[in-house]
Amino acid sequence: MFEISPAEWTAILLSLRVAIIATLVATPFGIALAWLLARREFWGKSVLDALVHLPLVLPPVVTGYLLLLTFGRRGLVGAWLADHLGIVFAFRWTGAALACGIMSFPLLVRPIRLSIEAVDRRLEQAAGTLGAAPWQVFATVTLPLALPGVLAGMVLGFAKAIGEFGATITFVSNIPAETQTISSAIYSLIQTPDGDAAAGRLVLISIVISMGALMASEWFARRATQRLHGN
Amino acid sequence: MFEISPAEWTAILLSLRVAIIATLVATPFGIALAWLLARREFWGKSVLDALVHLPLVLPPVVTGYLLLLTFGRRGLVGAWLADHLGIVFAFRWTGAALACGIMSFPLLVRPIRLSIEAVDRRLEQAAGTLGAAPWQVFATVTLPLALPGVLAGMVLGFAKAIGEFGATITFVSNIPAETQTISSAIYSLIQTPDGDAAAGRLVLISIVISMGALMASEWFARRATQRLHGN
Amino acid sequence: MLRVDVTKQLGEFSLEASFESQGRVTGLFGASGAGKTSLINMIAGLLRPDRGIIALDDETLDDTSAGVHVPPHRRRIGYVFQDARLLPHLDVRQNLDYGRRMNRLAADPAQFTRITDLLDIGHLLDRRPGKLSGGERQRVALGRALLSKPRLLLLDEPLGSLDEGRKEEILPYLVRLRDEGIPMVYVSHDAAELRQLATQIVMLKRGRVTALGGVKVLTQA
Amino acid sequence: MLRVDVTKQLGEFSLEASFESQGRVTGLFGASGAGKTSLINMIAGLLRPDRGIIALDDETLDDTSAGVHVPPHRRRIGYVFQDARLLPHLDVRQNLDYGRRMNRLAADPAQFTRITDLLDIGHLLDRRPGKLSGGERQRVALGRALLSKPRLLLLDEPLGSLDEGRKEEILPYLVRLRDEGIPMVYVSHDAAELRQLATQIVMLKRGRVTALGGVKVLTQA
Amino acid sequence: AAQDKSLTIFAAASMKNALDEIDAAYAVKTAAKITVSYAASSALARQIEQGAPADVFISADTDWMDYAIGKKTINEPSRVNLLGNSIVLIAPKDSKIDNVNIGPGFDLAKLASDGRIATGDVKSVPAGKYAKAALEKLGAWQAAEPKFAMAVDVRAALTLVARGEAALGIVYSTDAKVEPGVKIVGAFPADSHSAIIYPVAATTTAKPEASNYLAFLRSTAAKAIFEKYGFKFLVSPST
Ligand SMILES: Nc1ncnc2c1ncn2[C@@H]1O[C@H](COP(=O)(O)OP(=O)(O)OP(=O)(O)O)[C@@H](O)[C@H]1O
Ligand SMILES: Nc1ncnc2c1ncn2[C@@H]1O[C@H](COP(=O)(O)OP(=O)(O)OP(=O)(O)O)[C@@H](O)[C@H]1O
Ligand SMILES: [Mg+2]
Ligand SMILES: [Mg+2]
Repeated sequence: MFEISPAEWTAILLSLRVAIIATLVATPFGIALAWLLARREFWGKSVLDALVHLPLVLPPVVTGYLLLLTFGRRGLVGAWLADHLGIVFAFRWTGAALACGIMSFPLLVRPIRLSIEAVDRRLEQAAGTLGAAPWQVFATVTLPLALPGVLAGMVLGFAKAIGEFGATITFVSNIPAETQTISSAIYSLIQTPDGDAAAGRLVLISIVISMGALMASEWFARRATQRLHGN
Repeated sequence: MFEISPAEWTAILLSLRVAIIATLVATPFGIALAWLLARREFWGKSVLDALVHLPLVLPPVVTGYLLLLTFGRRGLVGAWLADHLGIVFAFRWTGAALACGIMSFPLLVRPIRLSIEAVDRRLEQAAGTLGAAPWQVFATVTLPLALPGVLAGMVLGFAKAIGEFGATITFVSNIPAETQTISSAIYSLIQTPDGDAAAGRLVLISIVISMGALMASEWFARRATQRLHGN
Repeated sequence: MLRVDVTKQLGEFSLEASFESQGRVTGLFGASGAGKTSLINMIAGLLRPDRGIIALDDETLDDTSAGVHVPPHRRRIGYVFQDARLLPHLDVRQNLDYGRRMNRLAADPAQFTRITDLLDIGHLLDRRPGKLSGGERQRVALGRALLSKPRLLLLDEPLGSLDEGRKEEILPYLVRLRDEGIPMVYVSHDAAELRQLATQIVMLKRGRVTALGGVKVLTQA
Repeated sequence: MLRVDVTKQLGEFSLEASFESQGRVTGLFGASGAGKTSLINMIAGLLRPDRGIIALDDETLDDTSAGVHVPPHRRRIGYVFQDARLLPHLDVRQNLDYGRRMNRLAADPAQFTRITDLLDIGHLLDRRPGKLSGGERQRVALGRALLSKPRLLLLDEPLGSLDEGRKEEILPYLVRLRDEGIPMVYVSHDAAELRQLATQIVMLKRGRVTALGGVKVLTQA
Repeated sequence: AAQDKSLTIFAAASMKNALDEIDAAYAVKTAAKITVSYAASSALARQIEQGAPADVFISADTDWMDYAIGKKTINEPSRVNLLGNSIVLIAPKDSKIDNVNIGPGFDLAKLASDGRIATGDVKSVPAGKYAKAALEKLGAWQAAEPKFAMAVDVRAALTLVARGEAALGIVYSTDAKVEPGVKIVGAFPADSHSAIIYPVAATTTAKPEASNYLAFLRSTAAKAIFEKYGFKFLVSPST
């Protein structure tokens, strides 16, 4: 039961790489966007907000299809990126990371936004009177105090990235060693009559991975709140 | 382009019903669980936490399959519920609501938990000295102060419930007027070579629905924060 | 009668206080950091002593050796916090009514008006705490505790942020309350205030009771 | 020189204050709710006047008719808030150092030690604000403002929660600061404190300046 | 040219077990490195349209192959209608239903009584499309339509029947044979629906090696494997 084939190992490592990169790359954008949504009023804000939630609302295959049309080799953005910057998403693991990043983006942004909204502005004011420019206030007060939200967003995003396959398989297909993540491997196995045992094994593995991520984040969060509320 | 067929109307209304019921029924459980996770230490807490996140981590078809095993007509819980309480999920819209509720549960719980964790305990203590029992403190202080998180969780959950289809279709399949939501309709259309136009129309509709939900929640949240920080 | 005999370790700070007060108003006097707030937090039930006993009249509120700890909401002890702690989502009126509602007491409009008039907060009733000045907040907190009809009042520098004029209005009222029989523990570092109000003084210094007695012990300070 | 001539509406409360102070310490005196905090919030740049001018020395900080509003972090005005507002995620040392770091000033260990000694907070440096007593918090806030080397200090009842002993230690230091040339605006309702420290008094009553002049105006109050 | 013997195959997910075995045999024979991406035919056809690095496309139905040919991404002469399949009526292993004669007058609705009939989505999943066509031809569709539970793919339909959730199911015989939880209770006459065909073809960007692979798919060795999994081999095998 617990022998993991080399192909499965490849899928596991790929999933980890995809989910980690997706989460790490998406986090700064998520923080910036969360801050915009929490603290600024601007024209088109609710459209932007809706756009962020879109990957949640649409069936994943639709998001995957839209990604294929946009970032595919012949897609508008995809072609431009490939020609001018040499960045290729199509049918590469980078594309899987892009799909996972976009699918988990709403889950990343919301908790961060929530935490930023909860930061006491009087503390930010106090920092201002001590000479901190707005970006310094953000870096030294707002962001540290919103840390629990950032962690929560990252955990949700990571878990989603591990579980995502609808958009990924539609965008970059299911190519072993390049775009086949654990989730798409599970999908393939479920499609085969005798694949249930192997699928079950991979399901267990993805549970273990996410348990690990979860516990790591709880540990960080605990440390962060201890720093805040205790010594 | 914008003529909506009667069948599509049915799917739209069903989606709304499923998403609304799923969100409303899941919210009290989500609040209870969020409170447990935020405020109590108990044995098996991290297992419970992991369990909540599970639907996010697993490919939706796997969750759907597990639901089938558990809540199906011959499933452990399903059989018991059908025999003793007359509650049937299999092939019913209630099953779609169950699937959507479970799939969106992690998205519901996290923001609520985050907000509860952020509530200033000194205020809860003050309420206690005024004679409020713990459940009264929860109802009159903790919950109102965590309202932004409850709203955020409900929005994420609702959006997810509108977009969910993998677990739903696996669990209750796709029966027009009973379990066929917008998302499963979109999925079917995408699988047909000439279905893109019709799929696009339904995609627009689900975007509009979620935009509506989003804007309603923003409006509520704004009122709530005004009540908190302004007059 | 209030009996306190507790020890509590907070980081490096150790509190060991033992006193018994028959006085209707026990004045708790001591420098910043002496342990005054920690001590009344224990009386309120918000902080559990490491070891010891707290008893009010014939009721044991805390007894670590017997495992007794009455939770705060059952103590009927009103508390005016050093940092007001008004509920930000409720307006002033709701804050003032909160204790009454939680204890399911009948409304007492006469008492409500008397207290809001005394504290001069009648014009603030529809406002939320976020829009009050520091002193206004403190007055509402005082009113809130008074209106919850406690059997013991803990006051942690309740007049600290009030001007002389206002202090001189409120102090006599507190004296009257005392004379009507509501016992208080009153924290202050204003000896003059304590002289007017307290019937017994507990002097704290670095977590230890250094003097105990009538208001005359204040002159030794 | 500080010149203030502003109007501001806050709900039903209207503030209309106009004064010019050459004094090195301007004492702001007034009852609770008179508008003292609102006024110094405007001087700090945290509240924008509806109309008017605020100028410090030759620099215009606010001029609504010209659309001038210098943001708080460019004013170099230190502020000791009525409610300390220490940064909860930083320990006491980091709180004290915060202003220096944000302004990219060199460390000045001698000054640091002088101020922590004076305020008797040297033993708290590694603690977080959540574990301080009320008075300790206030002292750290005072130290933090002093260490940010401001060109004007706003103090909103900085000694309110301190005991007499401590007050009597700190006041002379503030007098010395004043004499070294750091101008201050000092909010207090303790006339005695203001008599020791202030060189000019602005008396506020319901949002209006009712008296202006030397400390002798305090006796008219 | 010996250096590039690697091929990428885009194949319908339902072919995984048969094709994995064939690829293993091909790899042994030619030392080629075969990578297969299994997904829904629709996704694969669209990916090829968007320039996916596929050499060979194996579709579960003719529609998506035709779609790909229409987009000029398939080397049309290389197309072969390689495999066939049949659809069967299944019931849970312990069902009382057995030996159903599916022909004119066949009343599926009555047979299901108050149970559900699981199949692939009749609009988008090939097996479902064939099932609907066959039932229409037999005049049983109208009555049975309300009882259908349309699954996301054949495997999901099969699971519904195996779990006893649905009383009956219509799936490919290939899938029905390997699922121990179900039994085949009837076969649809081949003339009740258009032929069930799995076409294969090389893409326009295929490497030369692809033609060797396509040839191998037509070999007797491949035939044996495909037939082992229940597919009908529709071409005369080369050696
Ligand atoms: N959680 C804690 N951890 C460590 N030390 C603490 C903690 N809470 C309080 N202290 C310390 O205990 C001492 C007593 O604190 P307490 O708040 O009781 O003082 P206080 O007499 O009320 O002072 P003040 O007049 O300044 O409010 C202080 O020195 C404080 O720093
Ligand atoms: N945002 C607001 N909306 C409405 N009224 C406000 C608002 N902020 C302050 N006020 C009112 O303005 C008045 C002046 O407030 P301010 O905080 O300046 O008083 P203060 O002189 O500092 O009093 P204290 O000594 O009690 O701190 C008060 O009556 C207060 O209720
Ligand atoms: Mg204290
Ligand atoms: Mg004030």
